[in-house]
Amino acid sequence: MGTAKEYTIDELMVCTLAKAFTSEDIILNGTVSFIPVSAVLLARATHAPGLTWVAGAVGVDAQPGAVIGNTLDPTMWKNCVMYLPQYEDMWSYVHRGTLETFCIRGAQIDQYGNINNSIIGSDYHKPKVRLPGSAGMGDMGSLDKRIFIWSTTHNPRTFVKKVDFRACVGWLDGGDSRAKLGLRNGPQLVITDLCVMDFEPDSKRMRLVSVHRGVTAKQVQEQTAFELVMPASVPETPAPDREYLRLLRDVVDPKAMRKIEFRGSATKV
Amino acid sequence: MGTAKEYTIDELMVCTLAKAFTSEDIILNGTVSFIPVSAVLLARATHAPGLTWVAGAVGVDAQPGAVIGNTLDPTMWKNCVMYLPQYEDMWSYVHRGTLETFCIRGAQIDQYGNINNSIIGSDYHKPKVRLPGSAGMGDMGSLDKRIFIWSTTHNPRTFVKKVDFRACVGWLDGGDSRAKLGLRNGPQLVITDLCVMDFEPDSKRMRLVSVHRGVTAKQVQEQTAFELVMPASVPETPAPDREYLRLLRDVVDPKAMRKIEFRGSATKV
Amino acid sequence: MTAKKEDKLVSLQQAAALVRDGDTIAMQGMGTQMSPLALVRELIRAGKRDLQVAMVVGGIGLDWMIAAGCVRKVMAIIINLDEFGMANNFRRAAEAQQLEIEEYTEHTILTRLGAGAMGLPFGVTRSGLGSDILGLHPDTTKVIQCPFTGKPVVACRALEPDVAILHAHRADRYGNIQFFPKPIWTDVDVFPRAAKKVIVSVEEIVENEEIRRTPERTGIPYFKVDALVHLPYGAHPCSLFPRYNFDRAVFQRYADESRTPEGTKAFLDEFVHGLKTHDEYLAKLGGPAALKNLEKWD
Amino acid sequence: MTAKKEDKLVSLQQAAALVRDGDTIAMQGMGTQMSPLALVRELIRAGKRDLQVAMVVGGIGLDWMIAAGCVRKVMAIIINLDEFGMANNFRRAAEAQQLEIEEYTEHTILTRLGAGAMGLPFGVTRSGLGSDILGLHPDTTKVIQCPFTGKPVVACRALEPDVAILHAHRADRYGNIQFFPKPIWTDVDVFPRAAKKVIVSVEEIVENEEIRRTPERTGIPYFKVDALVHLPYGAHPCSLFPRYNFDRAVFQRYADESRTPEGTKAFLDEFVHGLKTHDEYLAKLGGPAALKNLEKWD
Repeated sequence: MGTAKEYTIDELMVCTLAKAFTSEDIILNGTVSFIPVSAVLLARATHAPGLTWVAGAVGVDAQPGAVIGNTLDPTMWKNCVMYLPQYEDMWSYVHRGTLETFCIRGAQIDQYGNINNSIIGSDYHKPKVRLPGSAGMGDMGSLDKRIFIWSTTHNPRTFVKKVDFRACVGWLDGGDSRAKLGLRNGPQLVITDLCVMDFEPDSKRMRLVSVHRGVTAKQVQEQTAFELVMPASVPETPAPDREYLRLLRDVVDPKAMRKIEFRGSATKV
Repeated sequence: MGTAKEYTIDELMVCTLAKAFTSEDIILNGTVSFIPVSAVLLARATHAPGLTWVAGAVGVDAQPGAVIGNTLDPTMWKNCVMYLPQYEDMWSYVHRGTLETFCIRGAQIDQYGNINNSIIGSDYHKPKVRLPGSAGMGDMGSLDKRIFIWSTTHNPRTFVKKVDFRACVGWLDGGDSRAKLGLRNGPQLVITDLCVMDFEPDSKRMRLVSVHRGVTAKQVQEQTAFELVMPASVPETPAPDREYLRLLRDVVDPKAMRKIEFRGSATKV
Repeated sequence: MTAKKEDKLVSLQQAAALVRDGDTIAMQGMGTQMSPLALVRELIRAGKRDLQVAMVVGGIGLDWMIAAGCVRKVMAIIINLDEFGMANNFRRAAEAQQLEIEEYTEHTILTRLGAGAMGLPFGVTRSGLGSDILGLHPDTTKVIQCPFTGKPVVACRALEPDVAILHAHRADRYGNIQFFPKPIWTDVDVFPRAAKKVIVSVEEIVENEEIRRTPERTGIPYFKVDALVHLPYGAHPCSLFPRYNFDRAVFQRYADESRTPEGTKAFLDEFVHGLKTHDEYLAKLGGPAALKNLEKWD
Repeated sequence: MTAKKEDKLVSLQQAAALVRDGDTIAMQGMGTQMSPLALVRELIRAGKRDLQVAMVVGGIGLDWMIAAGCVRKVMAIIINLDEFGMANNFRRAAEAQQLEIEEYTEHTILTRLGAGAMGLPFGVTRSGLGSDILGLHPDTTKVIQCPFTGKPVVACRALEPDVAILHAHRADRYGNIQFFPKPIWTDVDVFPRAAKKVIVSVEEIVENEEIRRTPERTGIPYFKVDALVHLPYGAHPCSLFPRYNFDRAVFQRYADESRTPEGTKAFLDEFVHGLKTHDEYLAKLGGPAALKNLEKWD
């Protein structure tokens, strides 16, 4: 195929996340999740045709063709094989672990992948900033999900040492603290507008994997309020395959709905 | 209307039970319940047009016309306004108390209206007789139902001092023992092939209300293994109204499915 | 209210009168979808106060109610305008500490309502274990141990709202409520079963015979419905799948104007207080042709 | 087994091979309705042993399996032949103490399965409070107190059967299982969600495109189905509403003949062991015309 020379950060983020998905995955998406939904559609159109996607947690194996509405919208359920009833069916498949993969963003993300989208401030009831709320992340963090984190605001306000409010349980306080609580799986990968990170297997501290073109490891560390686990050498994030990029631009998200995610981002797309 | 001169015990039982129902009742029926279902259809066709019946616990406000199948059968859901999903909807309306009236029969019924249809014998695991099992009675007894009991075998083996196994919670050990457990409502009326009984308000002991034509209070006591609360005078059970009888015979249960209930009864119908 | 088989069809004003100041109301809504917004506009016009609103996803209707001073407390998992961004009046009220907020995970608030629906004092989930969310409301969520295995679970105290308000596809006059497709979202499923009173607005009133021809479509039986209102496009500007889509223009306009209290007031004056009836509201949107235009899904 | 989007269609023998001796199987059935009886006949022919069968209402299929020596334990609320009377082989085996019986109230066994479906260690109900039923199985039901109100409830330990077996209306080859109307009975609803493996027989196999045209009819998604068998009239002699009624003649004959062990053996020899395939079974019933006759509902 060959890799692309010209691409934007939103495109790189979608293609990188898509590559992380496989045909074995069963993925449901939440609200305002244009990057994950684009990545799901792209993965399914390329290397992961068997991937199961539950559109907006409702439309099982939906085939909307493209990102044509917001990510919970019924437009995205098109050509599905089932409308999954939420109260019993969806929650039992989520609780039981059948639906195992979920993608989350948040206003604060800490070094162990705990996430906060509820409040900024030291007192929950007297917030400096009131955010929309935890939504599905409060569930998914405790329900054994393989969590993929994305962020379009890689800066020290988002990547904090300790979240002001732990809405989504990541690796908790690191080490075996998550497992001790009886929770399986946990955060896997973090894809931002600057880089890709994962978690060091033992300490569960966030670790730099690759930096996007034109970004240095030092810059990433400067934009991160905690100390990243830093490998000896940090490669550049592989550029998207040309075919992936074509599909993303022309087929999966021709209206570039994914750019909505960059509201408030320093990265212009 | 006037009352009928010629009627059989099955007809009398159905008409008497029908009279106990009102337009305020929301009634669901269980398995092999031909007498209650006939009574429901008869009440709805006469004095209680507003009565809500959930046929076989599924068919809301069904209008099968007549008793045309067994009492859980889909034939009986005909012309219903909703197929009530059992797992969540039906059980929530039952648990919450919206569906408040239920009719029960059993192999043993004791003086406080506790019922057993599981085993006969002193050891559950070494039964003298293994019966089909408790079915819905184990639920309804504990879930605040107004319980109407019917029996076509009024004899000392059925009407026992203490059930061998308390599957359906009636008035427990009498007095306020049921209320102390936090359970509302309880057994209301007992209609047998010999008589009608209710429960003395304070002691909750079974009390004779009326005897069917040709039966004496003494005979009822002889066929009952515990001492009945016996009023000073015991009237005859009112004969069915002629119109009720006509509707039962010609419209509600023309195939006389209700007579299936008399298998094993000493009363021939 | 009774659960009788009788005519439940009332006016919008009569329905709103069933909601009393201080009530806990369970309100349908999922981002840009299925919310009883014509009912909400009437609750605002009627000047309801001190409402405690339980939702899964709070959206545009809740933000209006907060702006209009109807709400004392919200119980929800998220409150925003979906792709249109923040719910600014919620945000301002919260930051000014003028609003009580009980934030839940989705499955803890659902377990609270599910226990209410089942007449149980509590239910259990594993959702939220280890999070700070549980610590927000020790009176309603508490970690306990499984009596068989010792494993930790979250006990969620039953919630029985005073009223549930919903918008659906159609019903007969007795209040047999039908959906196409049948209930998908949690609120349509558990809210009416959990609530003491149920108010539903519908797109269409049909004959009882039509309901009996299609019983597989009925989601709420008449005996659980207290009042029914006929309000075509009653979810507008939200969508009612598959009948009509959400109104992108109105959402965007509210997202823009609600950035200030003044902009919010102007919006509410124009779209809520300035229109006394639902017919006036529909006329304002441009009449049948404009509404027809909302039926596009691509 | 995997949950993949692949062809799940197998032969009756292959499906039965997924059930292992000693398995706990959750088996659909409601009196004279909806039971996977062609699958049951194959389990008997395959000589399965030591099965632990969880049902809500046990009926004719369970009585066959008990008579054939397949069953070590039953978990159910009632076992009979509905209007046709006692399940005689169940009765004889119980009275001879050859069968382990875990009797539940309906809502306690459902709460056990519901907890299994939700991946929770237990669930709660009020059903059975004060009854002797709870005392039968202190390892799986236990009265505990609400941590908020102190009120007693019954904790029910999660049950995750090894296999669920069901019969449904139609499916595509991937195992998207459709019902008309959608799941009504509890077993169709919770059994497949609670079980580790799911085997479904269906009346009809349709194209994937037909499923996508009617997603509102799908009750079990392909990712929860392990094996699919095409067995028209696969519930016979039970009914599959609204497609065909139950077979009164076969029910009555079994009720009569099962009064003795010898009569039972003769029945099973004729209807189960003597017919090696489902096609032979259908031929024995008299072919298409006779089967068509079952489609009457009055």
